[in-house]
Amino acid sequence: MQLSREALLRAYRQMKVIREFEERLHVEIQTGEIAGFTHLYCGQEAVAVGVCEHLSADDKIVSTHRGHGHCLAKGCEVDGMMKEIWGSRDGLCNGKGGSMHIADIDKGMLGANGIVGAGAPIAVGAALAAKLDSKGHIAIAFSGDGACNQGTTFEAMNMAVVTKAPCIFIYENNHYSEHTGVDYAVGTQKDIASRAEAFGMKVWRADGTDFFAVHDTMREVLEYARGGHGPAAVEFDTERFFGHFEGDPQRYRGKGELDRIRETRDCLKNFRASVTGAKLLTDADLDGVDSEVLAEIEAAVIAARAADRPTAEDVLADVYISY
Amino acid sequence: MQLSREALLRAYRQMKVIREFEERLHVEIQTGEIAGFTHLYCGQEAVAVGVCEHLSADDKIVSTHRGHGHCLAKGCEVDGMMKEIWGSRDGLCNGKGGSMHIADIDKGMLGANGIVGAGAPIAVGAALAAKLDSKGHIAIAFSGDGACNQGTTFEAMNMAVVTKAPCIFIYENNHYSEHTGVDYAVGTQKDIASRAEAFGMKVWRADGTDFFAVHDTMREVLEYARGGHGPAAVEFDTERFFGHFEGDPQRYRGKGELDRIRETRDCLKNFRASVTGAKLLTDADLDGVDSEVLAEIEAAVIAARAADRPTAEDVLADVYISY
Amino acid sequence: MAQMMYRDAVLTTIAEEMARDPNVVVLGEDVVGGMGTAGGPEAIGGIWSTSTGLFGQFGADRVIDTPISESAIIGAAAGLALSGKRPIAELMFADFIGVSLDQIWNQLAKFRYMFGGKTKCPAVIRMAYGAGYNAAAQHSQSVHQILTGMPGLKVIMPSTPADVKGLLRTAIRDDDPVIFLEHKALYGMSGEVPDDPEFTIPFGHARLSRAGQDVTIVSSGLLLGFCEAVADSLAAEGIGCDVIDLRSTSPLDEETILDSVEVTGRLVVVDEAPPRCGLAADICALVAAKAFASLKAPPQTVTPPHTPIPFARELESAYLPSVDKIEAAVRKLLAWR
Amino acid sequence: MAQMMYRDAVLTTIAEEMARDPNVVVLGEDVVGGMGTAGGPEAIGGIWSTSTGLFGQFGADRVIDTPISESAIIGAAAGLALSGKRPIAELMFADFIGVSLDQIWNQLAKFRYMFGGKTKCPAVIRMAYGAGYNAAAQHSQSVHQILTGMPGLKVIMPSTPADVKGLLRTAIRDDDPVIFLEHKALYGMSGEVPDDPEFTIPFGHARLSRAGQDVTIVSSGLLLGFCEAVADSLAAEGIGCDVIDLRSTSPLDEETILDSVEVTGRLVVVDEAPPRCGLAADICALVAAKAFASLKAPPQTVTPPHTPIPFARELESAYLPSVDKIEAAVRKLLAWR
Ligand SMILES: Cc1ncc(C[n+]2csc(CCOP(=O)(O)OP(=O)(O)O)c2C)c(N)n1
Ligand SMILES: Cc1ncc(C[n+]2csc(CCOP(=O)(O)OP(=O)(O)O)c2C)c(N)n1
Ligand SMILES: [Mg+2]
Ligand SMILES: [Mg+2]
Repeated sequence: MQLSREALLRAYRQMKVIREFEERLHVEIQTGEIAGFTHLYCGQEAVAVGVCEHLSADDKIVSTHRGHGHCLAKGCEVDGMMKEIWGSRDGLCNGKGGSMHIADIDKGMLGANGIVGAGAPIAVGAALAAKLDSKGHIAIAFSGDGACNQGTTFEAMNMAVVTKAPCIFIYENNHYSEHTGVDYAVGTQKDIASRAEAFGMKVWRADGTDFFAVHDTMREVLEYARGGHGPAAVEFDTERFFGHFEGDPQRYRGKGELDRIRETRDCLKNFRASVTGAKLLTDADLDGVDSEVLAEIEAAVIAARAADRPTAEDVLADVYISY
Repeated sequence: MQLSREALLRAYRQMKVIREFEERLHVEIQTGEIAGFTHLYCGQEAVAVGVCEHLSADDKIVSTHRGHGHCLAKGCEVDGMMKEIWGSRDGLCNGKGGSMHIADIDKGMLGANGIVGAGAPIAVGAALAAKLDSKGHIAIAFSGDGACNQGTTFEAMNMAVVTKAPCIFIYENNHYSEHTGVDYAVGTQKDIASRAEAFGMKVWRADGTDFFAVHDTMREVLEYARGGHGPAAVEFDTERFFGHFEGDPQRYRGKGELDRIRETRDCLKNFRASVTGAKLLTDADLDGVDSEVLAEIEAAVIAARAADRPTAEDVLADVYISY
Repeated sequence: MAQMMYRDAVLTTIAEEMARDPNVVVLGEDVVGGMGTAGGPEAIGGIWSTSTGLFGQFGADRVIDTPISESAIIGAAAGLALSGKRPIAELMFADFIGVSLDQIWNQLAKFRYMFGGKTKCPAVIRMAYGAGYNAAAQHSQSVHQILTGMPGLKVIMPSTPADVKGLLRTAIRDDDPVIFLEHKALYGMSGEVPDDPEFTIPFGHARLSRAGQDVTIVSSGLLLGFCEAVADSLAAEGIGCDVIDLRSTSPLDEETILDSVEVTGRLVVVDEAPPRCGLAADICALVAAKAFASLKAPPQTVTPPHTPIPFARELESAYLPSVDKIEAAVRKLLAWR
Repeated sequence: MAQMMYRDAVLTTIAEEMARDPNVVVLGEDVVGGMGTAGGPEAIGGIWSTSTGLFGQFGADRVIDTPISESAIIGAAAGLALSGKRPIAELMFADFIGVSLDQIWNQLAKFRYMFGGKTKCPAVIRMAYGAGYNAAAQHSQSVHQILTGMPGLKVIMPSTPADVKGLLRTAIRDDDPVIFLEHKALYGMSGEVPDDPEFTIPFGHARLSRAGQDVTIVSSGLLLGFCEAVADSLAAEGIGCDVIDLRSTSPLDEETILDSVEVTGRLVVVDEAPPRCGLAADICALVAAKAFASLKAPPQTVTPPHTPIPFARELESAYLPSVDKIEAAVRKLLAWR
């Protein structure tokens, strides 16, 4: 199905926002200004955007420790996220959560999560809520190739099948869990999707660095899930452009691997090539988006630096609603 | 492969011991003399015996809440078990464990377990120990059709495949987890074995009420596992003759189901029919075993009733070796 | 007032709240029973009979029978709560927090705080706890001491059918995650229960079940009855005991405890959890810190020993606090010079 | 004596014990790193660099890199221990007991007791705990208070490189399950470490790191250094503090604590766990019960508040006990009338 010019520009913009958000963090983190653990989503943008472009705020997603891309794609404000990562009291979580715990419930973003594999059961719950409301809404659990080995993820898949929950399990296979290769950690002789299929789900596979592949696949998957057929799973083959965490020596990479994936597996480059090739958009269109986005990120960083800091009293707030 | 007369008599005796052990407990429990939760293995004897007849004390097994059959088949003494279930200080676990926690490490029986799904990871550890010793020993995790939905069981299967641990996952599908049917609780469209296969294991299936089917299957499975090919899984279709726990109303059963399975799916009846039919053993041979076994169980109950009771001081013993 | 069993107080309160609020959802293992069997649904209403009939009344979307997957059960409750529902999840045995703690401790309990106060998480996690059934080391444990130490959770421990009613209703209507601990040895306890469908008991308000001037005894659950028995027998000798039923351990009603100790100057905390880092120590430390001047004798604890829970009858009863041990602790306080 | 970092004390002790005893096995996530990658094995030696080089030295059967499956990791350690091996399992972060508690609490800790004392279970579970990294609510927690309450476990908390050496060696050679807690903010701490390959420190013996007559301060881990700083600055004013480094919370060295309080009559417990049912309350209750007569003032605790751990720098440092809060608690005790 052909996307409108607006849809294309919007998709590109979303991916570009994630890319520049992360590239900028990568730089800022070196200065030591940003505290805590930060995991960059750079390289996987086509997955988050190709999925979330189909969703409304009533559709829920649950994310991972590598959550910035999912948050931005689901509609979290760049400003509020940047302030949160800077630990400002004006951040999306008042500086309480930080990079690994960004959430925006009103947007249907039920949280990044520091516990690998914790998100899948939560997504099943959100899907059961959607089923109860029977308005065709769904819930999505983003998981990595490492998270798919956690018992909670397996339990969630079986529970979703048993309860016919409209839950979509999206496996972003970026080939590594921290420093370990997927070929080692996932024992199955086939792939992650096949293992999910054996749980009794319909499964799909696609190239996670190709926005159009992701977007077209998700159109089918969502039609299926919204149609009351129960859960589904999708495996996207994608790439992580940075280390697991900042400062990761990345000794697990093959020679020239990073250059190769930056060169041939960059979802933004590929998107540009195909839309300009097909004369749907011009380089000028896209360059325009690029400079807008860069300006937006720059502004967000400046705002985050200047934003209010939390105070000691804030520690005690928001543990309970009533106690 | 043809079993010797001695082997046949021994196998029958083992199954009969389990059967009469459980039938007698079923009676004794009514009197209220036995404390705690007791889950009877009656109906599944061919699995425990068909598996354990192949094992030495250096092969390890990890059992479940329904563990009496596995314990007896692996060589735990009738006497010590009966005393344990009666809570005597002379019991196999000094009255500390009871029905759900019977173990005999020297016999390679690493414990019944009250936590559904807890056994599989422990068996992987025992298998890794065997791998390290590389003497061709293996470890077996017995699990039910309900336990196979627990995250720990899934994690264990993947871990065993990844580490090439000589671990055999035996799924005793008796069609129920407490009051719930396997067709509901196990979401897979196929069967438990297929789901295990998707984890990257070789799998087998057999009729768990037919001793010979179990025994022949396990010969293959053990040859495979001892041969250093990594883990394997087997699904045995079997029957539970009693309720989940004593006093279970069993409303989940179909009309006449209990009579039917007692009639057509009784591993002892079937064993007798085939060995006498094939003229390998006579009814007289088997009747002889029956009366010996009944006498042994009777003696064990009398001994258990008369055995020493634990004292208050015993509570404090054996928490630590040194503290 | 109706006469009702503790277990029925659980069931009727859930049923009433489900009828009142369509967002209330029940999930757990065998809460329906018979799913996928020839016998059909409702083979059992939870192994404690605390959900009997709910499936028939409210249907499969609101009474969800689950596989044996406790992490997924609690996780699903968390997701339901974040999505505007009011899940009531059942763990058959409190011991099963072992296989589901992350979802309770790192997820449910922390969402509101981690998300900057921008969400609520109205989930009730019910679980049967406690010894007395000779169910041995993995099916008899108390867990309130573990969960009370986890900020973000509320921990409720009713000791009577009436308290089940009032506290469970409060729990279901509460917007924070609530751990609701039901003592398995009390399910069969019968008592008077108010009929008022709006009867609630606020959290953090202990109940004074016996009044006296000489000693303060703090307890809850099964052991509360032991404490009351001791208080009654000592009353005959003219020794007066305040017996405080905590009802909730988080929030804790510090005021009632401290007010009592300021009068009596003597404290015994009787608790079913193991002694180390337990609730008994928690309350003794509170009193030592905040009522130091009024203490006439060292605060005493009566708890099980630092051991797993043994199986045999003789062992389990020696393990549990007893009327004798409680009375001995009281007399030790009175004899203190 | 060699100068060594806390993290290297962990690594070298493991390496020495593996060389000494072929039954010692290491397992955990990324303890090798690079498995199944183009870069090949040993891409990293555990994210805390506490297993660097072990794979090369001892091979894949004794240094086992695992998938992200903490329950299976601890369960495998339990199975190895029951099969005559001496596993050392690593949980990257102590917070991950949430996804593996059953295997620690209901399995490892209880085997010996449930099986009537007929087995031993020599497993060491290492984990990095504590705040100070702005790692927020799910990667900064202390868990000793939870595990100390679980009978069957030993819980060790070294505060210096030398103690890591002596205590970890004892842990690896111990026949009971041992929880070995490494404070992540101390990994870079440097100190003198005895060279003797047989240097061990027995469990249950606290270390007196400062001596004084006026106040007893009990602590461990990162906060111990804060307490020492307070003691040193107060010493300049002529105020003497005993600073007791617990080293192990289970077993607990009651004697050293009680002896000190009998002299000082004043107690401050400084602990990183949340306040409710925590270690600070546990020790205050112990002292209130067993040293009541010698107490001159109410036992004080300095702990974080009853909240999850916040992310932002300002919030985390306000959350943690500080030198100022510790000093204030000491002065409050001295001022007590
Ligand atoms: C329960 C748990 N175990 C381990 C970790 C440490 N950890 C954080 S991210 C990660 C790797 C996750 O790999 P994957 O799921 O592939 O996601 P990716 O990092 O590739 O996005 C690990 C092991 C954790 N946060 N939680
Ligand atoms: C973690 C955990 N969850 C739930 C239970 C309660 N329980 C005990 S046995 C059982 C059913 C197990 O079914 P299955 O694995 O098929 O074994 P079977 O009883 O059929 O032998 C359940 C739910 C438990 N003991 N442990
Ligand atoms: Mg990955
Ligand atoms: Mg079954």
